[in-house]
Amino acid sequence: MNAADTAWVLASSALVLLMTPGLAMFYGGMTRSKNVLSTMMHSFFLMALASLVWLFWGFSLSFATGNWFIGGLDFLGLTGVGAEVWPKSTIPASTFMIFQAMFAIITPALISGAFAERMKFSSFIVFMILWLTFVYAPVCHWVWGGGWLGGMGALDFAGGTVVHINSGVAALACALVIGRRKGYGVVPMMPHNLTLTLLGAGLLWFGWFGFNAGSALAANASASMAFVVTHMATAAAAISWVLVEWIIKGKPTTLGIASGAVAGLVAITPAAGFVGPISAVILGAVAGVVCYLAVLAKAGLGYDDSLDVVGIHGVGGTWGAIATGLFACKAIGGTDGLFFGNAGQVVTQIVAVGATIVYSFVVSLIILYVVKAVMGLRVTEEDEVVGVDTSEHGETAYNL
Amino acid sequence: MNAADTAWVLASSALVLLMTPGLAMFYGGMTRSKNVLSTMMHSFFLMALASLVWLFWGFSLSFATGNWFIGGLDFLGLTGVGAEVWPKSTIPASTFMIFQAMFAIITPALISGAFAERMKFSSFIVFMILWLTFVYAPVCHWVWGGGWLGGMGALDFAGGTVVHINSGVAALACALVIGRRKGYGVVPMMPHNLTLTLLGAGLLWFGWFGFNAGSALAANASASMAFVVTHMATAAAAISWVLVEWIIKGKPTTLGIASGAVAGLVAITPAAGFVGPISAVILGAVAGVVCYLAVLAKAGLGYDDSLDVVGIHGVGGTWGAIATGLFACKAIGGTDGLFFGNAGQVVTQIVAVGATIVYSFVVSLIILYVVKAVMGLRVTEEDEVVGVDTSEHGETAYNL
Amino acid sequence: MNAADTAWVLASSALVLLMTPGLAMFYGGMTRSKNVLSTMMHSFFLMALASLVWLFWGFSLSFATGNWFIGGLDFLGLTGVGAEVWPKSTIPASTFMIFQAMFAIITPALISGAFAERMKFSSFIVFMILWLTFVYAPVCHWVWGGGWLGGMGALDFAGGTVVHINSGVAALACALVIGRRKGYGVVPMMPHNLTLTLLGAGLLWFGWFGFNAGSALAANASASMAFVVTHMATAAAAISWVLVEWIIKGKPTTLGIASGAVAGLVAITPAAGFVGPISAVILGAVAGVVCYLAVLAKAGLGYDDSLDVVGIHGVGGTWGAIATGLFACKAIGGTDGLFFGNAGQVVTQIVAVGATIVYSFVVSLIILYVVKAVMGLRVTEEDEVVGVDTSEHGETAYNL
Amino acid sequence: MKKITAIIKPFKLDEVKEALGSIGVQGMTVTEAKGFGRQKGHKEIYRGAEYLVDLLPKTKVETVVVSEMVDKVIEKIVSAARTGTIGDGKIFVTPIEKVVRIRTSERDRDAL
Amino acid sequence: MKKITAIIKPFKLDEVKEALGSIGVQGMTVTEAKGFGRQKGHKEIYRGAEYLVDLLPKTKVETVVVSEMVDKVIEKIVSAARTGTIGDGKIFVTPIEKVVRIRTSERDRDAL
Amino acid sequence: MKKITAIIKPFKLDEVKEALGSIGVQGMTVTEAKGFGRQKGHKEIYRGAEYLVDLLPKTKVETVVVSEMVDKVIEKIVSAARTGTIGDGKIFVTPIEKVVRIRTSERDRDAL
Ligand SMILES: Nc1ncnc2c1ncn2[C@@H]1O[C@H](COP(=O)(O)OP(=O)(O)O)[C@@H](O)[C@H]1O
Ligand SMILES: Nc1ncnc2c1ncn2[C@@H]1O[C@H](COP(=O)(O)OP(=O)(O)O)[C@@H](O)[C@H]1O
Ligand SMILES: Nc1ncnc2c1ncn2[C@@H]1O[C@H](COP(=O)(O)OP(=O)(O)O)[C@@H](O)[C@H]1O
Repeated sequence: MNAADTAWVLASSALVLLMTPGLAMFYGGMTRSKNVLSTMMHSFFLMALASLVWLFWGFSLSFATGNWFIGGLDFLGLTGVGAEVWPKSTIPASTFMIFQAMFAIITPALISGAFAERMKFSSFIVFMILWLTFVYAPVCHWVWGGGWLGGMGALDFAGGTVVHINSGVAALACALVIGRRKGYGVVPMMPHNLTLTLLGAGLLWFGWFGFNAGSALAANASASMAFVVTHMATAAAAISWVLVEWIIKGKPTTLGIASGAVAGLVAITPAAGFVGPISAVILGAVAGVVCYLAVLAKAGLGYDDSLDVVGIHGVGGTWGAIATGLFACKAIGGTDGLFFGNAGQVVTQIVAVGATIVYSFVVSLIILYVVKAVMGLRVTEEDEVVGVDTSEHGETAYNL
Repeated sequence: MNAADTAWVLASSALVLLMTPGLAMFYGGMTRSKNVLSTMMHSFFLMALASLVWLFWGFSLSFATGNWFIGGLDFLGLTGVGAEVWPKSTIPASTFMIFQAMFAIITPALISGAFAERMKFSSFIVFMILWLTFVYAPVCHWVWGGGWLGGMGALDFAGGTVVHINSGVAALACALVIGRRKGYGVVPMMPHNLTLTLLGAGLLWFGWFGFNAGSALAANASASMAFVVTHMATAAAAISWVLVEWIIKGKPTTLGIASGAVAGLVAITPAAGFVGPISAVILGAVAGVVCYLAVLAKAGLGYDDSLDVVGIHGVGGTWGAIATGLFACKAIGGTDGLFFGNAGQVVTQIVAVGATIVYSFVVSLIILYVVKAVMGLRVTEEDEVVGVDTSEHGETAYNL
Repeated sequence: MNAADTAWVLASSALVLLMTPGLAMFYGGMTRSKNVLSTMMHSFFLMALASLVWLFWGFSLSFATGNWFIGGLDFLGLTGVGAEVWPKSTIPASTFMIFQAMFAIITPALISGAFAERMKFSSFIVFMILWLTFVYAPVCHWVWGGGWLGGMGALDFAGGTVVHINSGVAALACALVIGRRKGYGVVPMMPHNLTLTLLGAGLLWFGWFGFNAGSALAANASASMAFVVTHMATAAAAISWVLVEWIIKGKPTTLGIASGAVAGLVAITPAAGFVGPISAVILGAVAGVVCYLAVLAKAGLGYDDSLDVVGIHGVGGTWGAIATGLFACKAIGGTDGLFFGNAGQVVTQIVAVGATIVYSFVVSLIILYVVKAVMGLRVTEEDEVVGVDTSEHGETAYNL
Repeated sequence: MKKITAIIKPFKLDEVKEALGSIGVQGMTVTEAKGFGRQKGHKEIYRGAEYLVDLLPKTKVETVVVSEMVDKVIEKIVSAARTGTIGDGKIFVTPIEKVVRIRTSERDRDAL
Repeated sequence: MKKITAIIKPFKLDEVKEALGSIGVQGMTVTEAKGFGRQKGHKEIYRGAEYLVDLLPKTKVETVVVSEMVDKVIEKIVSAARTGTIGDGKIFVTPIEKVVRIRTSERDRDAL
Repeated sequence: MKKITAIIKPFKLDEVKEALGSIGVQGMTVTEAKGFGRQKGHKEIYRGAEYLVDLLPKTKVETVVVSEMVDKVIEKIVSAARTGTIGDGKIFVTPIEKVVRIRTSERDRDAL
């Protein structure tokens, strides 16, 4: 066991945990004030719920030795996940497990932006337990736990497929099945508190250093470069988003810089340990533009993905995963990508992206239809008008 | 000196420092908007005041060699607390001292929830200087500084007795002596900004990893397991609080999840390095229910502990300290508890709890009566109606 | 390469990054609500902009081998800044670079407080690119990159001259050239959200441990002592500011404690690795009083430095740099100062302070006049009345 | 001239604004309010303490019009703001004796 | 019908609401306001800059009632809202010409 | 007695307050409002979705005065609140039938 690596991964675990309250602020600020608590509740409840799912069966299904599709049952209830060193690392198994737990929290929390302002809380809970079990655990196993995607050489440093494509695609399924918010496109639905959203973006940027540089599982040069490219891609995406909206809509906005930064963070995630700083800037700059356009396109496509999970995590994650196949550079880590002479890596990346999209979308849909049939997904129209904070949680956010 | 351990304890110190602003948000959001600044001021002022008390005499009285009751004077003004390694650790004395300083900040800050919305600021300062000297320093010495409780084998990994029982009991004394807020039970006293409270809860959860896992004083498997059980107990308590209020009151609330999480963090604190994950889940789940019921009971008992310090820190800390005697497992750290065949440990824990309760309550009462006699504790009724932000601090929180 | 030191400096880099969102909150809360987003945008945009400037040429101009005045071009685009160990340290060059990048972000962000509520956003961008290139990079090179001030023995542990004097003096130039806000001194300009400011102060305090203790570039006793004195000076300054305003104005305020804490953090920055705890308390206590008086004096001097960058960073940084020459103690680090028998160090410090003030002021003025001539600095009067959030960014912070 | 004050459900504001615009009402002033009436409130729960919230969010729309318009305005507001459920709100009509446009000092009808 | 507008101290709202309920007043509309009057304000200090805050938080309660009720309503409000200290507020009575209930289009007395 | 209601631009509040004070108006009640009128609004953009914000921040100042004062009060408000640009706002005058001071139960003129 290496103490320095353990210190770094424990610190990173704390940083990744903080991303979920950060997300709660980021999302909460964008809703109308009558729904902010409900939106924040989604994230906070998952901090608790996903952790217990992880402890009891999620970690085992993801990381215990199993087959190409799913992990085994050896780690149920965290049996045997203690002080011994985790294979191919220098940190205790318990450290690896808790670092990974934080990813299992934030991934479903990301999805919740899609159905903000109208989801029934009880159905939310049931959906999330099923989704963690039947979507998150398998996909995580495929990529990191010994499953087929990792085996085939797909590169995903910190979760482009597992976290972002996965959540973005599930978000699309949610938006389609739950339907649009009452009044969508007619009554104005402006963010109620952008200072909250900016705070959230700041916490996400901060915490993401743990997410990406922590994924090196060691305090080494790989972690350091992952940290650097995470920062630089984010910077580039934040600026490119703001510039493109400045050109198209005439104003550079703070919601734009917050959104662009998150788009950059998403896109660099799979590439973090594999690309250099200049590549990261290009990757990030493209992410800012592409995600902005994806968000703009939503209006035309007709579904109501309340807080743009599809446009940012789905599209940004997909771009990032493919770009990893373009910009990866063996000198930095992993294998070479297309621009360094290995065209095959792009194909591998595309297969990984495609498989994740199809699997996540189909299984998310099935879960949604089951939950809808059994208990319904939406609050009543009257409750939606009053606001879900009051109707589902019996609270009001502000009494200023 | 071990650099990795030093890195980890320094990072943990920063995390624990952040808990106090986190507490300021957590508490501030629950007050009425006319008193939010005053409540936040309590926490922020203690970040400064308790640090200086610690530097000049607090650390010495807690940790210099002394007798069974109180430490010596060798470290007054931090003389000799520098680069040399702290006994039985691998970190510089200065690192140990500053890590402990953060505990001396948050403990009195916790108390301030009891007298929120009505305490005179000058009396607050005097009370806190006396309390840190005559209550915190001795109790800290008893448990961690070579005093009688540590000597007798009481287990307190990160401060269940020193921090939580101690502050919870002092809070009860404060609530009793200062009396109820004007209008308590008659006019509605709703939280004015739950997004602030949720933010605070998020920062507390994040910072608490430093509090508990940092208490290992090393980046080792013990720190890692402390981190894991801290997280899992918190998850369990957050859920159990929400479920029990859902059953009893009909709605799952965001204030509930924030409160439940804090209850879990409190309860696991003494047990962090000594119990395994499943025990932590049970310990946390019970904490969520017990603290919820304690908070409910307040209405019947008649005192006005504004922000439920007694119900959460007093009761949660007591449960945690006793549960440490039940669930402790030598294979993980410390000694075995009742469920692992060592019934005596529960007795030791109960003695430690009882001694802390009695000492803290009696001495806090004495200090309160002295301050009350000399300078009064409460603002005038008129100032209370206007709000203490304006009357004590000449400020208004919001001009939106 | 030392993994523990790398872990510590990476964690510190994340902490310093968080200071800029913290600053955004700290500043944003003090503006009127119609300008909060614009103020926060300044900080967030610099997180992106300064990073790219740093990547492409800023780091090279600051740290590549050059002459007494400016660095060379070897590191343009971060060429060759990778896994190899950075000279005279034990961490990868990429880690050193990214740690320093965070300083290049926060320094210009600090300036933005001077022209809050009236600066044209496009001019802001151009000014900042020029300022980072022609002011920040040279001064950084002088002190830390092999330039003349470092060579001459000026002590600046973590950026008293490079960051605080530099930004404070540039802020004065900005306030003078851009002119007062419409209605300054006539209509009330109260902070619109002090809870935001307090949150920001909390995040700054937290992040500053990375700033100062991270500047040791290792997880050693020097880092530990830098951490300790940072905390203690801040505590002392927070209290001294509050006490002096209590005496002069009759009330202890929360904006006062936040401001005092920042003043203490600023003043201890150059001294952090060189002084002991008692010296730190004196240094901090003086900083709180001096900065408070500097802020009071502003009213008499007539310029409108909206958020008191001059009074806090300029004056606090100057005091800190000189005090380093007084209190420095070789036993702790660096060389001895006046009070330890080496009067010459004060002279060196004064030369460093003077040079930075003159250079930064003159070059900032030149840049401002150029930008003003080419594109103007201020929004129109009408836009200022409506608020720059709406006029420059097309957004409203709150729809509560 | 008359002032027509309508207390409506907040989410109906846009429809009311549009309806008034369609008959040429050129100005109005809108205030956030809380209403108490037949519509029952909801329970809020904070750590077990229950509060009955019976002051519900309403929007107050005030528009001053010439007397001839009053009935048409009322009709338009009613049809735009009605949902048919309790709490739809009320319309009050009060006399206005003078109107002045600050910018021009125009008076009464000219000032509307 | 008359509209009774009471400007009161905010913390008296619940008592006023109860007092009105006790005499059968079935509806009211409440707005946050700031009041300026004889009651002196307080000083606020932000980094040494002092501001005199003389606009103090008040609550405006408006209730439209049949003319016969006016005196009883006034009396009830006065006794519920009085603290005896400066700043207790004022009550104003204005004529109301028409009332319409949006939900049902009922008019005047029926609409109250 | 009359109630004078002025809808003004928010940043003019201090000047209006001062102007009224200068002619001895001893009380007023101020409310935040949003105004819709000739003044054009602005566009807001959130992730590409554009909203026309045509309800603009206004401040409503209400003061009840004896009838003789009405013209002087109007004149003072107009000169203090005017900027000459669209959106300066309006003044409305309504009759007041009764005034009561809650603290003392004084009535009408005595209550002002
Ligand atoms: N007598 C009244 N005076 C002033 N406002 C009233 C009065 N009655 C009702 N209101 C306002 O109208 C709103 C709707 O009234 P309510 O009785 O709930 O429903 P409805 O108008 O459908 O009968 C109330 O919330 C209140 O704001
Ligand atoms: N002439 C007036 N017109 C409108 N509102 C008034 C007037 N005079 C007083 N008010 C309102 O009544 C409140 C209380 O008035 P004040 O003079 O402070 O105390 P009191 O009513 O006890 O004499 C003021 O804050 C203001 O809101
Ligand atoms: N008929 C009206 N009834 C009520 N308020 C009005 C009316 N017309 C205008 N207002 C108020 O006056 C404000 C200014 O009106 P506007 O037409 O924009 O400019 P101006 O008064 O300069 O012509 C509006 O924002 C609105 O609050």
